Amino acid sequence: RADLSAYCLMLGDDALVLAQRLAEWTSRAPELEEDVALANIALDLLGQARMLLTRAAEAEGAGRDEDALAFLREEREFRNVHLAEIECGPFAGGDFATTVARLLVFSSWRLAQCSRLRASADPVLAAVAEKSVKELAYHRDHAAQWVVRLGDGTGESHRRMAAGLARVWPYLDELFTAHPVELRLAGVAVDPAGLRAEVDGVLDEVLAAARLARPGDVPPAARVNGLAGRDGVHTEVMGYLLAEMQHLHRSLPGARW
Amino acid sequence: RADLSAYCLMLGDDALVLAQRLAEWTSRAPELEEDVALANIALDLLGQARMLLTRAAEAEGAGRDEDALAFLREEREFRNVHLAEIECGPFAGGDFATTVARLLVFSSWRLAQCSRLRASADPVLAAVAEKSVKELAYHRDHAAQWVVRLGDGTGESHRRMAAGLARVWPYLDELFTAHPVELRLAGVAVDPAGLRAEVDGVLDEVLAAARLARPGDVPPAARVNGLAGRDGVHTEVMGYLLAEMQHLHRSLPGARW
Amino acid sequence: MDLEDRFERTVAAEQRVEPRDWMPEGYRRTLIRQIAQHAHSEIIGMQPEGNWISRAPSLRRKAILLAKVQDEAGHGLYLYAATETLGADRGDLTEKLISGRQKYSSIFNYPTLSFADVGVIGWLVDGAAICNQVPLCRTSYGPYARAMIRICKEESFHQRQGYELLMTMMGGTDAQRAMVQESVDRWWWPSLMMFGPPDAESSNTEQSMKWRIKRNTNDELRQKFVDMTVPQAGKLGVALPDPELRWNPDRGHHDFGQPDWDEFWRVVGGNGPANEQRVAHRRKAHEDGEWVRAAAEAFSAKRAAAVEGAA
Amino acid sequence: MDLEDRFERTVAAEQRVEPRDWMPEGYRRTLIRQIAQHAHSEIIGMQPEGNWISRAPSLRRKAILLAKVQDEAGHGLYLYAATETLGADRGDLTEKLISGRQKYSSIFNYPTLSFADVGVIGWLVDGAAICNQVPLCRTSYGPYARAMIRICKEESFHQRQGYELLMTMMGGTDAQRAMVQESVDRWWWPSLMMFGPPDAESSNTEQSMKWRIKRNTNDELRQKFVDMTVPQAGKLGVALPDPELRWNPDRGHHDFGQPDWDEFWRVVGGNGPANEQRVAHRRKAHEDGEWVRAAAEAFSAKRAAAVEGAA
Repeated sequence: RADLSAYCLMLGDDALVLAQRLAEWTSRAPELEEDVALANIALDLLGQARMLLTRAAEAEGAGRDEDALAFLREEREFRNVHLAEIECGPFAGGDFATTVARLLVFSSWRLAQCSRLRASADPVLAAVAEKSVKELAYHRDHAAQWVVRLGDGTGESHRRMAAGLARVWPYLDELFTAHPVELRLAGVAVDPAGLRAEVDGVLDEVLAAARLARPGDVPPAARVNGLAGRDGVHTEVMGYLLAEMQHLHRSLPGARW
Repeated sequence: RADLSAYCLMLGDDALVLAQRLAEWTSRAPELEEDVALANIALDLLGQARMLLTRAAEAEGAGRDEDALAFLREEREFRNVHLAEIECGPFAGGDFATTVARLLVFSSWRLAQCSRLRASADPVLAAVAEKSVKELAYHRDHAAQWVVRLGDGTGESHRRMAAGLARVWPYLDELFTAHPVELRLAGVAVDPAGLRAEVDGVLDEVLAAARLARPGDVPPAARVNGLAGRDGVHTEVMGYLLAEMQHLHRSLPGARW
Repeated sequence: MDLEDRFERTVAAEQRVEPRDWMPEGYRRTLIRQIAQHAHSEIIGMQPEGNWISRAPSLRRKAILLAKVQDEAGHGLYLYAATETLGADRGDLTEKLISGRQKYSSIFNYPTLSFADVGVIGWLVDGAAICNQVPLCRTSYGPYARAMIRICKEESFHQRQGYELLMTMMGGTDAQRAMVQESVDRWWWPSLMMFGPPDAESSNTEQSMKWRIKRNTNDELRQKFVDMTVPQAGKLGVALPDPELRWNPDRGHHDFGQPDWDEFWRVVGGNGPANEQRVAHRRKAHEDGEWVRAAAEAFSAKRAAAVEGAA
Repeated sequence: MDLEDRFERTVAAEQRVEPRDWMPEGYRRTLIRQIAQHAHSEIIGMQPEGNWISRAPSLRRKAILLAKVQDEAGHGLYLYAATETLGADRGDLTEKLISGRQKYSSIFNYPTLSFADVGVIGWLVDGAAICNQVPLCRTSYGPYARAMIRICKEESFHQRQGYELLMTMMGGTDAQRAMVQESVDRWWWPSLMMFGPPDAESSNTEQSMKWRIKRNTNDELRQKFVDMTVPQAGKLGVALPDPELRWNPDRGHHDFGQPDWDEFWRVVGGNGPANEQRVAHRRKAHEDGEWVRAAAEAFSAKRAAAVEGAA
């Protein structure tokens, strides 16, 4: 049950942290339609996060709830992959192209994961996956459309789209690296190593349609002592993300919201 | 004593919040010498803040210390002027010119204030002011030198310097607007309305040397229901500044540092 | 004069004018300006509330707030679409907004300084907006009226959510109750200003009334808002910061004080606490997005040409 | 050959070479590279610790940390000045740093992920740096040796402050103790790597030893660091994450395991956790400051011309 809880945290934190990043676009998107679309995607992911954190809390059985997990854990206890936390815009470290590059990679990967998770031995995970699959298919298609539009748009958009892909590409490797918890939960969890071929296929197809080359010889982002997001070892931006997200909740202990 | 405590908070928060802003330049200044200088100024202000918050806590007599005041107050309880909190660079909302514009205005004003405060009936305030005056004279001269260099440097630096002044000018008015606490503490506090002529004189002299015009017809920044920083009513950036500053302290209640 | 006559009769009979119908140029221009201002208000209004999405103190509140701000973008879209039925161009209206040539509701020039502001904006600001907008569901121009019906429905939902947040906070800790009261103190007077200046100082009302694109005077709507809000404040347990506020049994309405109309004119005139910030934020988003819109356009053109070529 | 002879004798006699003295071109080049790398390390080293200034959990720690990072800028300045006595140009060295053509200590390519890292960097990283640098206080080139004396003094102070922070945290809550241990676990191996590869794989050592600009081998210094650190860890109450670590009474030293040298070479080769980020940060600061430096130069030129004109 500790493993189940840890696994739900991984999946839940991926969704929560990316929702937090995507919501940064609110009132900043390149057009109003996109403001609506990105908020929709963020809302879907936030919904997935809430179900998964609630399941993690149940499995843990320590009386915590989704909010205790979201707002009262320290950085080292967050289990999301680095791809979800890095800055891809609208602020420093990215732009709209980088944002859609991340979204394409993330949603292709999560869709492959959730497709398989529908057969999980954990009925709650299976149900969450069932719901998520529909949402993620939309997210992936939305991102793919933008990658194609930008890749095959103007010279500037092509250049930016290629740069956006290059920026997120080092974080791919982590997505397919199994954590011991994932390996121990055979039948309940999905071994992410098995997702690579499917995700690569999707990415290749989209890049071809976008007239973009797959980023060349990009070494994977380095781990620290062999550890990365799934182990709670993050990048330096994560602390700032959590400070902003958690400050108010932590400022008023015992408050009701 | 409540008034004395409130007054020390005002002066202490001005210094603390500007120190926090200046420290953002660390490792980001236009040259290494300036990295050292800005850190020095931030350190001086941080030192002033610590003495003033400690005095505020003593006068309050509720068992709090400088850290409780810095890290456990909510935004509405911070009493600094808006000039200290606004973003003037290195991040969004400014650049080095805006930073030195703010520093010139702030330190000219605080120097005038501390010069008079040396005669305060409160011996602690008088001693802090005595120490601060030397530091602030250096801060002001440092800022003035940059304003002159940039104003009379290149076309670009002149344009940026003028824009920086225009950006901070609306916040001048608040500096000379007395809060009831300041008026009630005659003999202990300084009425800021009396500082305007001196500060204006300094600014005019520096601007003349820099071949810069005084920003024209700039209306003062609007108050909310007549309230501003001294009343604890801040601008929207303040909440983010505090989230970053306080998050770790609030995350580990009861910790020793 | 037959066309003008028919138009006048349609309007007087409380029937709808539709895009295909003839309409006087003044009606068209006034409507475009009014609907555009309303659209701009929705879009600028995303900022003060959006300011708290990243910091919302519970995941449920984060989701509610994000969905609400998203709805505002949606409202902006309907309303810009309504102006397009009148021949306006969205890009052109956006230019007018970001260059300061067209206004938006001044209420969004106030900062949001605590999470209670999210609740208070829902309760008071959306409440005032609904008072203003419900009559517009019966406005003479069809597309506008239909947009308003949809918008009012969603605004009512937002208003209930805001009020519910405040109720929850008032049932929480002392710090939360103080936060709510402080927020109400800041937003009460600006909310009253949302109905515009006193009737005596308001211009252009008569023609708009006749055209059925304005249906009540500012003071009527303000009174309605106050009468509606006072009992809600009581139920919530917050004080409204107006010493003159009391029930007047003779009038059957509440008497209340006047907002600081000098402040109102300063904010309308561009010098509110956040006017510059709001417009600069919108301008930056628009400019940063320029290359994306250009790419989307170039892409569509290429694909259209490809289809053309294939045909 | 008279000059070269004299140089050799000066160095062999442990006397100082000064800027006015003749020196072999290889000595000059090697020194410039070595001192520049050291200067770059101080400058890049501001980033990982600077990352916690805004979030320091007490005002006292904020002041200590800010002062420490400021000292690093100061060290960078002395060291660049030392390279200038050898004919190097600071602008040129900065270009080499931000274009990735010159290195800095790889340790700064690791992220700082908790406030305990501030203490651990002081204790382990500054501790290792001191082991490396103390012998350089007796290095053959005068300006470098004098800079090192000053720097070592300040580094020792920083090291004590770091250790004191960890002591305080270990005397705090369980969460704080866990934070310290987690940080030690992450920094231990990278600290050992700071001495460079095992002697067997290290190049260029011999000539540098002869020139007295390197005075001990990597493995000697690493052993010294381990022997010094183990009792400090014991006093602190943290475990060092090396199962092979134990006292060897025969050698009179601690035996210890080897770091992951593949990781070492990856990080040196540019692919550590934060290499790109660190260089990009420095490049941005340099580029953003370009107009300021240009203005300062233009201003000086104008004033010089005015003085000239008046004379």
